[in-house]
Amino acid sequence: MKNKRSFYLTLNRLRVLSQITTILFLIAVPLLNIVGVHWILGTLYSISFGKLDIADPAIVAQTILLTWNLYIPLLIAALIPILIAFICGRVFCSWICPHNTISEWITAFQKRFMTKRWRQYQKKSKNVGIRVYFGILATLLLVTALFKTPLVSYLSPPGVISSQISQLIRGSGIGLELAIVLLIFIAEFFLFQRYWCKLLCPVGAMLGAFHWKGKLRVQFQAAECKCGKRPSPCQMACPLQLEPKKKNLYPACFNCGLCAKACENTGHKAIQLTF
Amino acid sequence: MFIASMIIKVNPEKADDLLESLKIFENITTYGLHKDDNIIVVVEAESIEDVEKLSKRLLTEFNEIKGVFPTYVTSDDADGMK
Amino acid sequence: MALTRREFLKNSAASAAAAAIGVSLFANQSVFASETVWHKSVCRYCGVGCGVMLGVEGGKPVAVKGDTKNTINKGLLCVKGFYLHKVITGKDRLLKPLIRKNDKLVEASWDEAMELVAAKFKESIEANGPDSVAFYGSGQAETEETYVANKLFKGHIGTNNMEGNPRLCMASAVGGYLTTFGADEPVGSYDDLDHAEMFFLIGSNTAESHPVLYDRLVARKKANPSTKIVAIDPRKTPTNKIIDLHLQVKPGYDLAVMHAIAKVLIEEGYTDEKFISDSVNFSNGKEPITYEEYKTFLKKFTPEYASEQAGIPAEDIVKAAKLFGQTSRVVSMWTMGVNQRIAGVWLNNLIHNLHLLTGKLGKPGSDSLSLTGQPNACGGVREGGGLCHLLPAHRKVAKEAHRQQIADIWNVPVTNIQPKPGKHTMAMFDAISKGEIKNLYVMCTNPAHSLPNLNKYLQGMKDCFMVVAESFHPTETSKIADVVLPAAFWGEKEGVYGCTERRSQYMPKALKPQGEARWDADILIDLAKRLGHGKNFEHFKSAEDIWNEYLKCTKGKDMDLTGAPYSRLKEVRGLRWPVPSVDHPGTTHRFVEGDPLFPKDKAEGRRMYFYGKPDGKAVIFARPDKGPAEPVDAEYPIAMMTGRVLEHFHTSTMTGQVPQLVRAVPKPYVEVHPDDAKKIGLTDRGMAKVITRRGELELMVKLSDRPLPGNVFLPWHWPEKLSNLLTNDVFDPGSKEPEYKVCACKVEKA
Amino acid sequence: MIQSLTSIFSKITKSKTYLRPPGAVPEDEFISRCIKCSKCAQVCSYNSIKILHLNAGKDFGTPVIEAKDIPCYLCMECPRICPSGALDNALVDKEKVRMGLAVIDESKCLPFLGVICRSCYDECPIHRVAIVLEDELLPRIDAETCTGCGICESVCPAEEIAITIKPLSQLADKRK
Repeated sequence: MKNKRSFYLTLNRLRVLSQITTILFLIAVPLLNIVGVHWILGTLYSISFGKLDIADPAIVAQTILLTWNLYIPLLIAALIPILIAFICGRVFCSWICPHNTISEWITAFQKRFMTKRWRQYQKKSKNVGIRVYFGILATLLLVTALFKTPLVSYLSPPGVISSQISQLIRGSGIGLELAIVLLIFIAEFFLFQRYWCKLLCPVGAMLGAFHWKGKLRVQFQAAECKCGKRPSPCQMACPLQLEPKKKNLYPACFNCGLCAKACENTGHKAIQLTF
Repeated sequence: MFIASMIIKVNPEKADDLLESLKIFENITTYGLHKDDNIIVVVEAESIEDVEKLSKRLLTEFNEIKGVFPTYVTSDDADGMK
Repeated sequence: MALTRREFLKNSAASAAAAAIGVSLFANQSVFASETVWHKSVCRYCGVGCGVMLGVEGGKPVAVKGDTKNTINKGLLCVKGFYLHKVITGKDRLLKPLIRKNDKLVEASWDEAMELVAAKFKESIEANGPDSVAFYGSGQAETEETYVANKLFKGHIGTNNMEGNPRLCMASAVGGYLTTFGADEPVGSYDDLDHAEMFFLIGSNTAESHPVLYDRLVARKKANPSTKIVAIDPRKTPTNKIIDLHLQVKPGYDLAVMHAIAKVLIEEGYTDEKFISDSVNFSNGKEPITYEEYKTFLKKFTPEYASEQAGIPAEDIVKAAKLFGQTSRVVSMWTMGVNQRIAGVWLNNLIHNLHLLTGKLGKPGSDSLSLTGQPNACGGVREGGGLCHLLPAHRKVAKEAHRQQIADIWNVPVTNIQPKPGKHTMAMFDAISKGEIKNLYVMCTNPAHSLPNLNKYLQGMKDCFMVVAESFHPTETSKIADVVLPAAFWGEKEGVYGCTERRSQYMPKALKPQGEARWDADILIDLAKRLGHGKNFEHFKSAEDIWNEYLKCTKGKDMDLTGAPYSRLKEVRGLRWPVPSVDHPGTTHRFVEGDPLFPKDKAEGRRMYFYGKPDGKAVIFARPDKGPAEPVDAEYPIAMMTGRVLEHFHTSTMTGQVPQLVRAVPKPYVEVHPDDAKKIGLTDRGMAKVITRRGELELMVKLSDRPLPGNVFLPWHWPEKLSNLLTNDVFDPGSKEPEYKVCACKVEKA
Repeated sequence: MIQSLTSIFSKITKSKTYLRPPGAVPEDEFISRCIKCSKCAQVCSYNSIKILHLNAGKDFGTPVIEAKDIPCYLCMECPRICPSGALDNALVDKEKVRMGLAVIDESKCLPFLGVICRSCYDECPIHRVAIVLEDELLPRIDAETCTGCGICESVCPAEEIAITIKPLSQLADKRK
């Protein structure tokens, strides 16, 4: 029984482990490259293991819009992320994306040292409408296509962070683009909580598009919910300020499972992350 | 490549304006106004003919120029190479 | 503030215009404060002897340009010479004397430094005799400087332990000239280059090591397209661009080829029999032999045999020989590829053999011309007698008459000069390692970088009391010295350089020495005074005084320079000795009519009379063929060659001061053939480890088809990767010149 | 402050022409195609390829080569790993690379001033072909075979670098 109860705790530990591993990995890749290991290359825009290329679908979409051309190898490279997103949703965001990792650390900091403020934020949780969510992505892509500007590249925090790490290690220093990411962090810290990840990020939105009505989801069974608190622990636990108990949770939710873990902590099973 | 120096005699009142206008020519370097009405310039040109053409052009195009007096011509590859 | 040439011309043009209206244009701009003053001088680098003009503005060197009136280079310079002015003010210029205290070099006053040097030398001479001190000079020092050192060490201190780095570079050529012709230095001159119909290059990368001469070959070939150029070289070099036939021999196996060429010349009837009977003797190195015996000796050396030895097609050897025989005017040129070999003297002899057999010598367009690597190896050390067995003006310490003549000029008792030759360079550094020589004075050279098999000698140099007079610090040698003296550099002192073609040229002092630097001769005179020999050096008030005393030594010798006092040298672009009088134009060809020393009475109708030999006959040598001292074997399967690049000179103490040259060739490398690289697993610009029996180096790989498979090539310029940790220190028993050019190595992926 | 802002702004708006890695498709298409993944820079053993920062303007994230500092040594590793087709994956022969064209400024080039210098000629990877020596002295570029790798630019010992690479994009109209 004990084991069963700690399932989401374990899952979350694995998730944090994956996040830290990702950051270490992003540091290790350029270091390996420098010492002559070249079978592993890339950043979170696109990464390759030997001959296997994996590319961010948002970037692929951008490239298609910019070039009006389907470059098959690039499409194939986007398949794995699409497949994962189709089955598991935006787990890239919750398990890998370094931007989210850092945001979570900032949130943890707020939760610990700025408790009041954090509770204020969290009480204002709100789910995002599908139309708004994809509307923003569509607008971004439209601007990309119309102005022939690689907007997604600028606005991909995981890509920017990872390529900055690579360049810093290769001795080219850091650039202004890191300011975009910093700006997002600062804005989120002072103005609004986590709107980037749950609403604006084109990388997440593109993955969300493939999940939308997909397999792995947070399931709420009202019958099991006993806590009655308001705001409920699951809502307080959500890093994206979503309300897990309400509909419209998707596509903004990135399946981190923290709500399920919070629910589990209360001794109930009202919220489950299952297929 | 030929390098020639010339003295341009000018109307003293228009001298400053002319000095500015001469800066537009890429192959002319000006060395300032001297003794009221002398502008010293150095012209770089592919051939002597080009130097000549340029002096004529200066005379016809600028009313404020009273005269162009070549003083010295040398060739960039006069020694060393040959 | 160096102007570009274009800017300079523009400024001169503008100044001319300004002068026309009575205005001084650049009066208040300090960089243009005065017109550039151009001083006629000689290039500081290789032995070609190019005339340069040093531009000085406000006491600072601003530019160097080629001297258009100098017939050697006609205004042309190589990239090194072009940047000479930047070397003067280079970043490593040594400005104050340094003394080692507590194992650290610290700044000291001149007086303190010189007192220490004098005390140490005195102490050692008194305790262990004069042979416990030694002098190691340079083919880059002025004749005057070497002369003063010679006078001090051989004449006053009384040791013949006086050597110079030409031992490492020209000694074999000296040996070759002396044994074959009886007199050192070339028969002809550069003038022959403009008349030759064939050039025979052996072991010389002319395009990179003597670029201005290369340009003369190019010009000759352009003027006369039928001019043929044949090269014997184990490596394809940039010189290959203009050659017609390349005999790419295995490194160290070219003696047989030379014999085979001689054999073909005789068999095909290209010999000049009259010349041979008039002016040639034959010898096997020990005793005279006859022409017939020589022919018998050659029997073994068929083109096929030579082809097998050297790894080149036999028909190419025949082709080369036929070209040599058919063309009427041939100039052979060689340099370190021939000299820095265990059989260096022999190979020199074999080159002369070809010219003697065919009589292609002593007439315009025909010469056997050894190219020198240093600007004053000929002038200062070979002629000035800066080696352990020599005295000034081609004299030998072993000859009593010679000692007497020099002792008279030096104003010392003849007993001061020891009759026994001192220790040659390799023996000297060996003695230093063994502690037999306790004090060493190094002038203008960098033995801790340039000696072969360095590991063996470095400790000894550290242990002995070493004084280094250098313009730059740190060099590998000054780093381990006990006293480092800042020496005036080129342009900061006046003096004479003598180049390859027996031409002595004057260099003016155009600048004040940087910092506290002093002229080397001045330092040596100071030392002489402090050692108590001041009396015979007091009259040296200027370089001219020293030169004039030196001229007395040359009077009546084969290298008579009496007609070349400063007053005349300052006017002309050098004079080629013998110049017995001030109205003599100098000599383009020796041993023939026109040479002031040509003895018409003795010659009796002979075209050439080699007056260095008792019967006036040069010698054709039947030398055995000999491979390298360290042939490749199963363990060390690759032959390692060393050499130079165009942009750098020797130990790069000078070229390393010029950022532009460093940029062009920034770091050490090893040239590997792609086939070898594939076998070993090396990639272009990757790292490789080159290992010999003496040491190992990690170097950047440059894939290149220049060396043959099985050979690698290392330029030796860089202090951070000393190729001389790998080279072999075996030396030619005749010339005592080490075999830098070839040893066995293995190459591994690093 | 204002000055630095305007300089940044001018950098962002100004479209500079860059030397791109070997196999780069024409500049406009290149910028559209490049997904800024940095792989070409990472695979480059010589650190020749640098990724533009946003400071450099709108082309940020794209790879460039500053031939003056570190040129391309034509190891041909980068074209084949490009995931987006911005570099031609099929390009394997270094002889076929056309990144740009070396241009000699004869007023700065040493041999044209009477100085023997062969640094660019000696180091040219398309040896004795892409740079030839007229009269064994004056370097001339063969526009047909020059790859634009920039090795010549990186070694030029002239006071001011006399041989520079004009990127392909800049040459586009000239070559037509």
